[in-house]
Amino acid sequence: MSGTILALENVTVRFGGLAAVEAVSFHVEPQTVHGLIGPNGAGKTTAFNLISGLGHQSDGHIRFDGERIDDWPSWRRAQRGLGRTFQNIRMFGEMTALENVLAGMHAHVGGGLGAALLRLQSFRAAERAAILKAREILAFVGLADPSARAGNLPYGDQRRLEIARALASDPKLMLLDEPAAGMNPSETSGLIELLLRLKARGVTLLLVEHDMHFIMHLCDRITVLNFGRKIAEGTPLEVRSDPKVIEAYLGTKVAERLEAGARVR
Amino acid sequence: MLKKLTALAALPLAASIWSAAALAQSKEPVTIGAIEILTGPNNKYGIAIKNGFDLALDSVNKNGGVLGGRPLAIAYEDSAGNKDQAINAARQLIGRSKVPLILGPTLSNEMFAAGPVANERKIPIVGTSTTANGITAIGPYVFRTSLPEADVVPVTLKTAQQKLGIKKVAVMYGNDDAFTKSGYDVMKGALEKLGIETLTTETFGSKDTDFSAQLTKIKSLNPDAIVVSALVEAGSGILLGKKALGFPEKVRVIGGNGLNAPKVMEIAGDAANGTLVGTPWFVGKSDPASEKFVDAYKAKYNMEPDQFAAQAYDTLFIVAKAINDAGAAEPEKIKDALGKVKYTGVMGPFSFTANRDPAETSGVVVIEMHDGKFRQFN
Amino acid sequence: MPAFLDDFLFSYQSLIYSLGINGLLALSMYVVLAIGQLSLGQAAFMGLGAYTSALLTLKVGAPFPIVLLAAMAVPALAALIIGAPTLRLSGVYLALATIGLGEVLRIAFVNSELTGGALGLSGIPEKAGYTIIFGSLALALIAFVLVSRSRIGRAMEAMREDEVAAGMLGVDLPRYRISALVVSAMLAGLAGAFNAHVSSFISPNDYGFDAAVTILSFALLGGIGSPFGPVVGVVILTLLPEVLRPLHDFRLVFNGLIIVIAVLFMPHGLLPWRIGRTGARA
Amino acid sequence: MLAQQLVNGIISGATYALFALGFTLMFGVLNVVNLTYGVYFSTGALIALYATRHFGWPILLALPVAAIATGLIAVVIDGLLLTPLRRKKAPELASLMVTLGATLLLYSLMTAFIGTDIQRFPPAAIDPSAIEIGAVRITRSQMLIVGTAFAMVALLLALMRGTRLGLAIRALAENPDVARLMGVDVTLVTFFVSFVSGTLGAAAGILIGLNYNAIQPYMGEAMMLKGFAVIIIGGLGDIRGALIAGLILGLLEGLTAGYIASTLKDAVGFLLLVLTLWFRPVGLFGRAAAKRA
Repeated sequence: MSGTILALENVTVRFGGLAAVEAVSFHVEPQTVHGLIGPNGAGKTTAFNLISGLGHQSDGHIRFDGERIDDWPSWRRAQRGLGRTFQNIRMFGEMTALENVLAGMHAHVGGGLGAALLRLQSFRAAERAAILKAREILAFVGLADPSARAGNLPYGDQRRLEIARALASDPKLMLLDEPAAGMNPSETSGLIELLLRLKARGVTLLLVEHDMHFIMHLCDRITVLNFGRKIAEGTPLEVRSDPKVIEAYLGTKVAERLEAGARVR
Repeated sequence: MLKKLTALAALPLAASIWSAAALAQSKEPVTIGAIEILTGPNNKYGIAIKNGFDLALDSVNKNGGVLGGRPLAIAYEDSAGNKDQAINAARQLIGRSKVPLILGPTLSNEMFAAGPVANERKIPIVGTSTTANGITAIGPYVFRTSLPEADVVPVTLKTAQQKLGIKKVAVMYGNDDAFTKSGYDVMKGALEKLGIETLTTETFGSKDTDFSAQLTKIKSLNPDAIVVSALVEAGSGILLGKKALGFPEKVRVIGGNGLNAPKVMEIAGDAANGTLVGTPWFVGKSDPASEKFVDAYKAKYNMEPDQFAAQAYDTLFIVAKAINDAGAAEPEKIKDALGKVKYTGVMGPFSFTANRDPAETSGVVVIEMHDGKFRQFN
Repeated sequence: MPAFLDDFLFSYQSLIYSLGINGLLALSMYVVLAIGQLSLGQAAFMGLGAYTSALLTLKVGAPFPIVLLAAMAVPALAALIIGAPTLRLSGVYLALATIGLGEVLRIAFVNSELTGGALGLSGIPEKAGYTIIFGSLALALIAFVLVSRSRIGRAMEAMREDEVAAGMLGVDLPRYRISALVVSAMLAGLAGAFNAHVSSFISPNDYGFDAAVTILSFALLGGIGSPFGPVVGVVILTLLPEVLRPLHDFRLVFNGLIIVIAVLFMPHGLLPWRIGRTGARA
Repeated sequence: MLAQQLVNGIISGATYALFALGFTLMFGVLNVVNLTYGVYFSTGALIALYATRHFGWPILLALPVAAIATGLIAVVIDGLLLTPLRRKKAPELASLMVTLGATLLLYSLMTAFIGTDIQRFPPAAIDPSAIEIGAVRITRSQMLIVGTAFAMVALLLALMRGTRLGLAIRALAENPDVARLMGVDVTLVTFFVSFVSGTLGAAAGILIGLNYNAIQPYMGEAMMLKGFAVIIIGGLGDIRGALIAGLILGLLEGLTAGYIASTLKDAVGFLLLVLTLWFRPVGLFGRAAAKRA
């Protein structure tokens, strides 16, 4: 056991002639919260997509739980214990909250076509067990009404439900893409509390987030990307005082302001 | 004042017509069924047929109807050219309207579907436009008054052979359509029988518009004529394509029943000149009964009748006669009477063979397209 | 049987049969739509089933159960062949490829002596009846309800709502896609076999593009929230033109309008009820 | 015979290409397989037919007017059917389905009003003369088709590569959201592309209708099947690909009918289509970034 759950080794991806991620290497220790930060366009979501199998790197390798997963499609990675949430929530809006979580258990609930058609005793037992567990997960993330239609839930609850759904697949590593985006401060502190409880449950977290307070409060280790390259790595304290990071963020503050101005226009 | 006078003068005439009609209408009508394509892409056939029926029906009822004064009526069902709808129509005419006889359906395809239904219930069904092989083989209750291609095409080819000295031909047919395919089968047999050499056989789709590849190949083989089994659309396209490729003028197109339509000349223009087709009837036929029919048809519908209307027109008289001969509106009796009926109409003398196909082929004429009109060739 | 009932059944026999057969076809469309894919090859699969079954009955004289099995197996094989390359791609490719399949099959039927070319096959004995047609429909409906209320049903709905998210939960997307297409082809093939064995005559042009679109309109009118939706769509679209005669002329206009309205304004169809996805109470 | 067969192939290939251009443009930029495209083909031909017949317009006037009118119809249909779906960010299959329904609706309405009878341009509309070079004959309308097909491809490529509008169109094709951020008026450009596609479809319908002189509402439907083959073989959205795939298809069909068997003529296209899907789903020249799910 190497002691790492996820390792990126010199991962590069190019779109057309442009490298969105270039020779990035970092690894995530089990049972930690690892942050991936950087200014807009730094390649964070691209990196997430590579890790979860929604895109494929042009170069380099990704190891997950000791295995090279470069050629694995996303569902296989998910089946092996890689869960994720999305920057813009991707809910199954027509389904109830409970069904969303049950869908999350897909890889673990038993029962093939035959069992479902024959309604075997074992099938019904498995379904019952799954429903119990799903209710427990919903309670864990703090959602009260399992039969609410997911699409009708308020924004913050949808975030929680998406986490519950990812949690239901019993992941060894969970990728959270800007989980606090669009939340008000009280929702954010609730989320921090939830994520800490997750960590306590033994789930390793890798998260992308813009909210610095959030990151510094939660993360054990942080990797900083800028323009597709890794520019720093370390504990929150180390990263915060790294001149390269400060420069990157200062530079982009200006850029961000410019961009915001363009949007208004 | 003047108006009143003319109205008065017209009265006795109107009364005499009305009295016969009133007599006929006082009794319960005899209703027979008809399944034709009244809507959809092929409704031009169904509507011509319906016109022919209706014109004949007027005449039958003006002359006292059937079975001693009962008016004859037709319950129309639309098949829209769809075989499932044809089956539905046949079932409803038989089961619900309880008709003793069905006219139609329009297409051979529809007859293959609806014919077995009528046959199973022992209701005679009389096709007026179904020319494919094997129609009457469906069963003893299936009749047709239309000359099958098998009777017409050999006459056309033989005439062409005798008058034009045709020895070798190229054959083209639409292979995705039941009508044109069965026309081709007949052509193939007739060509073999007549000892005409077939240089090549080319196929096309009924919706094709481009025939240049096939025609180029045919041109390189130098045939005396091109024998074509196609519907109007593709047939016209072939004639236009032939002209564009600059075929020698003496290379004629000899068509099956599908090309027997004025529409071909309308679409292909002078590219259609010289095309030969055989037909059981055509509008320029010099025959008093036929001319009278054409005049009446023009007066009622303001257009020229085609062979489908003529066949339908004759068929209704044949059926009316069979009902009278049967003495009752009962399917079994009508069926037996149909087998024995003898009638001379606009298409010439008519009777059924033992296999319920038309017995007489003497009415077949070969006609030639010339500057937008058909003219007699033989 | 009293005479009036006999006459009634005779008059409306093919209509009643087509309710059952169209029901199976609508369900075959439902399986594919239920995972967010679109197949325009349902008429082609139906044609394959019809021809396979008719040939086995006419030329081989095989017993009817064997005929039905074969009528499901052959379209299933075609679905595998067409699905394998296209299901790796975005949904549009499957839709286009299945249109292509329809054309290829039509050309094959038209050009083959065995299938009677454009003349089709006639004289097919009437072997299917009310029991087997509606029995199959009922069985298929029950099976769909049972499957809906299981992890398979949840995965299917998840795929329809968001394929990427479903994949991130470990749903094996290609396997689900190909399985749905194969099941769909089998159902359509079965419907085709019934169609051939109640109408005595089949020809290549019965299974064209218009038929495929009509099948789609069944499913979209009824809605795909539950397997009952498409069947409701069938009942309406099969009976309405019979009840409202004037509608006959505009049948296709109507079908087209239904698809447009369903996609734009009523994504849930006429039967908005959505089937639950849990297989037990707890 | 070979020379004439090759010419035949190029002519029918140009026909396919001309038809497929607008279709593939619509797909490439707007990301919809817009099945109403076949309707524009028919509509253009029918409008031009009406104009020449009832107003006695020369074809050189009727063609552009009918093409522009059809382009406007295409814009209206896009606005009614596809814009709401884009706004909802509906899946691409929804747009395919809605255009499928609309196509059925429009064809049926057209036949309900004008029937399915073939109609033809007045004989004076076309110069029927042909040119003979050795053993090869080619009519003027055929030359017009081939010329137009090549000219349209050149024009479209120039528009896409050499103008600001082309840049905006390409940006829209890549990503509508990014294009919006770049300051592209997405609605306007979308309408422009619909307009150009509709115009191209109509022009193709008129020219092809002139050549075969057979015009009826369903003429577009038959072309659609070939159109699918051409745009998939050429690569969805690839203008150059459409031209080359059209020519390949036309030549292969002609040669198959001429030298192998005319029964296989129609099968060639679909065989090519299936092979493309199996081995090179991005099309002959498609970029590696195919729309993989």
